[in-house]
Formats: sequence, structure tokens, C-alpha cells
Amino acid sequence: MTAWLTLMAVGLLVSLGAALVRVWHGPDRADRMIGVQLAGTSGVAVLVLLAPVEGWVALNVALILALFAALAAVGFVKSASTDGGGDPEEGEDPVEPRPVGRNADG
Amino acid sequence: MTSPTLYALTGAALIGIGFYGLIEAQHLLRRVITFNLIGSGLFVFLGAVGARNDGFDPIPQALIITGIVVALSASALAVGLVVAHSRASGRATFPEEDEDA
Amino acid sequence: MADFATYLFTGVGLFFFVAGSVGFLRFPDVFSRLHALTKADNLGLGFITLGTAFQAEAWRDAALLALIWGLVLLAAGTVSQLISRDALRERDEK
Amino acid sequence: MTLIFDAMLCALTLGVALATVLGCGVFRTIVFFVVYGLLLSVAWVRLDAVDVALAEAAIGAGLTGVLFLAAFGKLTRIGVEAEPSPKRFHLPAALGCIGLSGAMAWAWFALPEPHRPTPDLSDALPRAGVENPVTAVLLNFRAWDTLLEGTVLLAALIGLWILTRDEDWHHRLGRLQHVRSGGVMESFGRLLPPVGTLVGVYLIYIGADQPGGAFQGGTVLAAVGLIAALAGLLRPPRITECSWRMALVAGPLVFLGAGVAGEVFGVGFLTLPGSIAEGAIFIIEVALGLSIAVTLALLVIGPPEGGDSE
Repeated sequence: MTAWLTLMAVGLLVSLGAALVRVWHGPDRADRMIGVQLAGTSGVAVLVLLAPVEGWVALNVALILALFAALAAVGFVKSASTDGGGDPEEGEDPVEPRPVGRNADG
Repeated sequence: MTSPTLYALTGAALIGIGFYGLIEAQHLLRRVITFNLIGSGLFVFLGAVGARNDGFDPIPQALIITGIVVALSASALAVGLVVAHSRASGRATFPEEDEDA
Repeated sequence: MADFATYLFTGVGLFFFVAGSVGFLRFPDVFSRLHALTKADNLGLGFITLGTAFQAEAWRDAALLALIWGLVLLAAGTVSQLISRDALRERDEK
Repeated sequence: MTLIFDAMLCALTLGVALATVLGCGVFRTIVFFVVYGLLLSVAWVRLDAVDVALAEAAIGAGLTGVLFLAAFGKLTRIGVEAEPSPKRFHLPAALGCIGLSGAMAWAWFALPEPHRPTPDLSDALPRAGVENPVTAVLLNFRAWDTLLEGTVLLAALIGLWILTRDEDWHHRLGRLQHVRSGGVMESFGRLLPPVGTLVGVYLIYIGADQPGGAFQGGTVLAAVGLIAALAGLLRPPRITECSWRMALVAGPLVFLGAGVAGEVFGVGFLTLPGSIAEGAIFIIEVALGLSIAVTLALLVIGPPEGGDSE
């Protein structure tokens, strides 16, 4: 059983490694943030698989990763909004033209 | 080759990678991040030392926990300085590097 | 019996993770990639938590596994909505 | 099999670290650094350091990401130009860094064999008052380090606040956060904090016996507070608010009080006698956890920035 669970965890890491190729290439910022989300979910899955092997206390770490899986992405959409404190869902937000530097790097 | 050895070598390699990044970096945010890479490489090395011979050594772990938290606070201060510098000068690099380019 | 369930469900879970990664690599635009990833990965994580729950020694651990999956679902739902909105706006501005 | 897993994890970590350093564009660097933090928290579990993994999970996967992404957003709004030029590959620098890594690797094989657990520590542990050896080291045997560390956090926060522009001094910390009412972000900000607060308090509570404690729980609570602040549900305080200042210094103050009490009762500064160690450590942990949580959250939120003055 230990060997099987570890094998599954190795498979997850391989799958994550392949997905990170997309994070490297992008092209959009959104693609890269989706990659962070994928890494978070994979990390949770690896820790869940390791829990019977390493001791169930590893689940506490998985729980924390799951809690904050969305934090980076929320921070991203916040900082990408016009004034740095907005929400992409706010339709009636006055959209001002952004500084030129924004799309030049990423 | 045991697992702690593997992680110790990874830590050693991370320190080298981080140093290279720090030397090459021009953008100040990138400098802060690569500096963090060096720090976490050291933490991994220290953690591997604590895990040698299937041991469990709480002293390195306690040092690493405080280290991680201090690294975050130092990064926050550094990021604040980077933002203040950029606001004052309009650029996120140091002037001498602009002359180089 | 419990071991067999673990083999089966974790295997299926890994399959969904791999499928999600392939979709993330191969799909043509950001919205279909988002779709591939959030759907496939959360299903995959669901199967993996289910498979691992058969090894749990205490009910507490099984409940914790369920909570973890629920939290990841919540995060994935939120993130996919927010990122796709942001990507939409970015595309409109181009 | 576990060795294959470790090798795979190490290879992936190194690959992500290389991508962080070599990729063009600061945004890509930030994203890879967040992924790196995630991988590292798995590595800590494999190194039998669950206490470290708990702290790394909340910091590496949560707080640093928000910190750097917010800074990136600020820089682009200031109008800083993109990162200059694709970089050339510096061979001498690369060789020097490879030499550094080689020296570290040599140091690993040259280290003397350890005696573990060290005889002093295994003698002292029963007198520590707590079961979790990491907590025993942090709050009892090496209390000096931990006390000074709490002070360092405070110093960093004061340093950050010094960067405030004069006209912003009386504003709330950070930027004004606003969300669509009833939208996804607001619902997320309502659903998560109750669960997260429970987890953080639980980690502080079990810190005496199991992996957890003031640092781990404090970082979790900081990230929870950050979520509530980003969702606009918890408005960050002003620098001048007294109750928040008290929360910042509570941990170091209680710690210092316990240390002075030890001196007064003649057992020595920051020495906890075995009979009261358990209760004292618990009180210190609660106060320190609170202070760490507030300090880290305010550090990530940053100095006050008023409205949209840029």
C-alpha cells in the first residue's frame, strides 16, 4: 500500500511538472495564475496521499494549503484591478486606461 | 544515497541558483525574490542536517520556523522600500545599472 | 476490500489529474484551459481523498479529508470565476 | 519508492527555482516563486518537520504570493517600465555559484556524525512542560531567540510604516478594498474566515503536544485576516489606533513579563521552572500567536496609501 500511494504521488508530481511548462510559456497572466492554482491542488493531493505513509498529521498541512489555495489568485485579481483594490466583477467600475508599463512585462 | 542527503544537495543547489539570480537581477523585486531563494535553500540544508540518520532534531526545526517568519517580515520591509524607491525615482532598478545598459 | 477501494479510487484520481494537465497544456485559449483544469483536478482530488479515506484509522481523519476537499472546491470555484473575469476584461481592453 | 518520490520532488523544486531565476518578466518570477513555496511545504513533511511545513504552507503558499503580486501591481500603476532587456548569461558568475553549491555539498559530506537526540536535550525534555519538542525549544530552552525574533517582527513593521508619506499617515493601512456586494469575492471572504480562524486557533491550542504552536497558528490567522481584508469585510486599522498597537506588542510583552518573573523568583531570566512551565507556555503562546498574526497581516497589507493618489 505504501509503495502504491507513493507511486501515485510521484505520478502527481510528474503531472504537475508537465503543467508547469504551460506556466513557463504563458502567454497570458491568467494562464500563469491557473498554474498556481493547479500547483496548489496538486500539493494538497500529494499531502493527502502521503498522509497514511507519513502519519495523519500531514493532513493538517494539506488543510492549510487547501485553506489558502485561493489566496494568491485573489491577490492577483486585486492587484490587476484598476486601482489595486477592486474586484473584476464590479461591472460599473469606471475603467480608466491603464499605464503603458502594465502589458509590457509578463 | 539517503533522502536527507538528497534534500541537502537540493538545498546546496538552491543556494547557488539563488546567488546567481541575485547577481544577475536588475529589477529590485527580482532581487528580493532571489534573496529569499538563498534563504530557503539554507533552511532546506539545515532541515536536512536535522533529519540525518532518521533523526528528529527539534533545534534546527525551531530555528527554521523563526527564520521563515523573519524572512517574510524582511521581505515585506524590502518590498516596501522597493515601492517607495520606484515612487520617488520612477524606476524599479538602481541607477548604476541603467548606466551600464 | 478497503485496500482495493484505495487502489481503484486513487488510480482514477491520478487519471483525472493527468487529464487536467494535458488539457492545460493542449487547449487553445485561456478559458478552455481554466475549464480543463478546475473541473478535472477537483474531480481528481475528490477521488484521491475518497481513496485515502479508506485507509483512515479514525473518523476524525476521514472528516478532515472531506473538509479539505470542500475547501479546495470553494477555492477553485472562486478562483476560476475571478480569473476568467479578469481575463475577459484584459481581452476587451486589447 | 520513497527515494524516487524524493528525487522527483527535489528535481521539480530545482526546476522551479531555475525558472524563477532565469525566466524573463517579473510576473513569471513571482508565479514560480509561489509554486516553489508550495513544493517546499511538501518537502518539509518528507523531512519529518511538520511544524515547519505548517508555517511554510501558510507563508509560502499564501502570504508571500499576495505580498509580491500586490507590489507588482503597485509598480505597474506607478508606471515603472518593464524589466530591462533579456539578460546575457554570465559564465563567471555561474561558475562561482556552482562552486558555492559544490562547497555546500562538500560540507554536507564532511559534517561529523550526530548523536541524536543530543543527551542534554533528551534529559531536559521531560522538564519542559510540553510534549512537542519543537515548542519546548522555541518557548522554553531557546526562549531568548524567540523573544528577540518577536521584536524583529515589530522592528520590520515600524520600518515599513516609516515609509508612509506624510499626507497618508492618518489613513487606514493599505489601499481601500472594494468588492461587488453579493459577488464571488465577498462570499468567499465570508465563508473562509470562520473555518480558517478555527484552524488557526486549533493549531495554537495543540502546539503543546502536537505539531502546531504560536508561529504556525499565527501565520494561519494572519492569512485569514488578509483574506477578510482583501474581501473588504475587515477594514485595516490606522497606525494611530491604540488597541491594535496593544495587539502588536502583547506577545513580546507577556514573554518579557514571564522572563522577568523568572528572574524575580530566582530561577533566572526567561527560565520557566518545570512546575509552572505548562501553564506559562500556554499563556505565552496565546499572546505570541495573536501578536504574530496581527504583525504579519499588517506587514503584508503595507503602509497606508490613502485613496488613489497615484
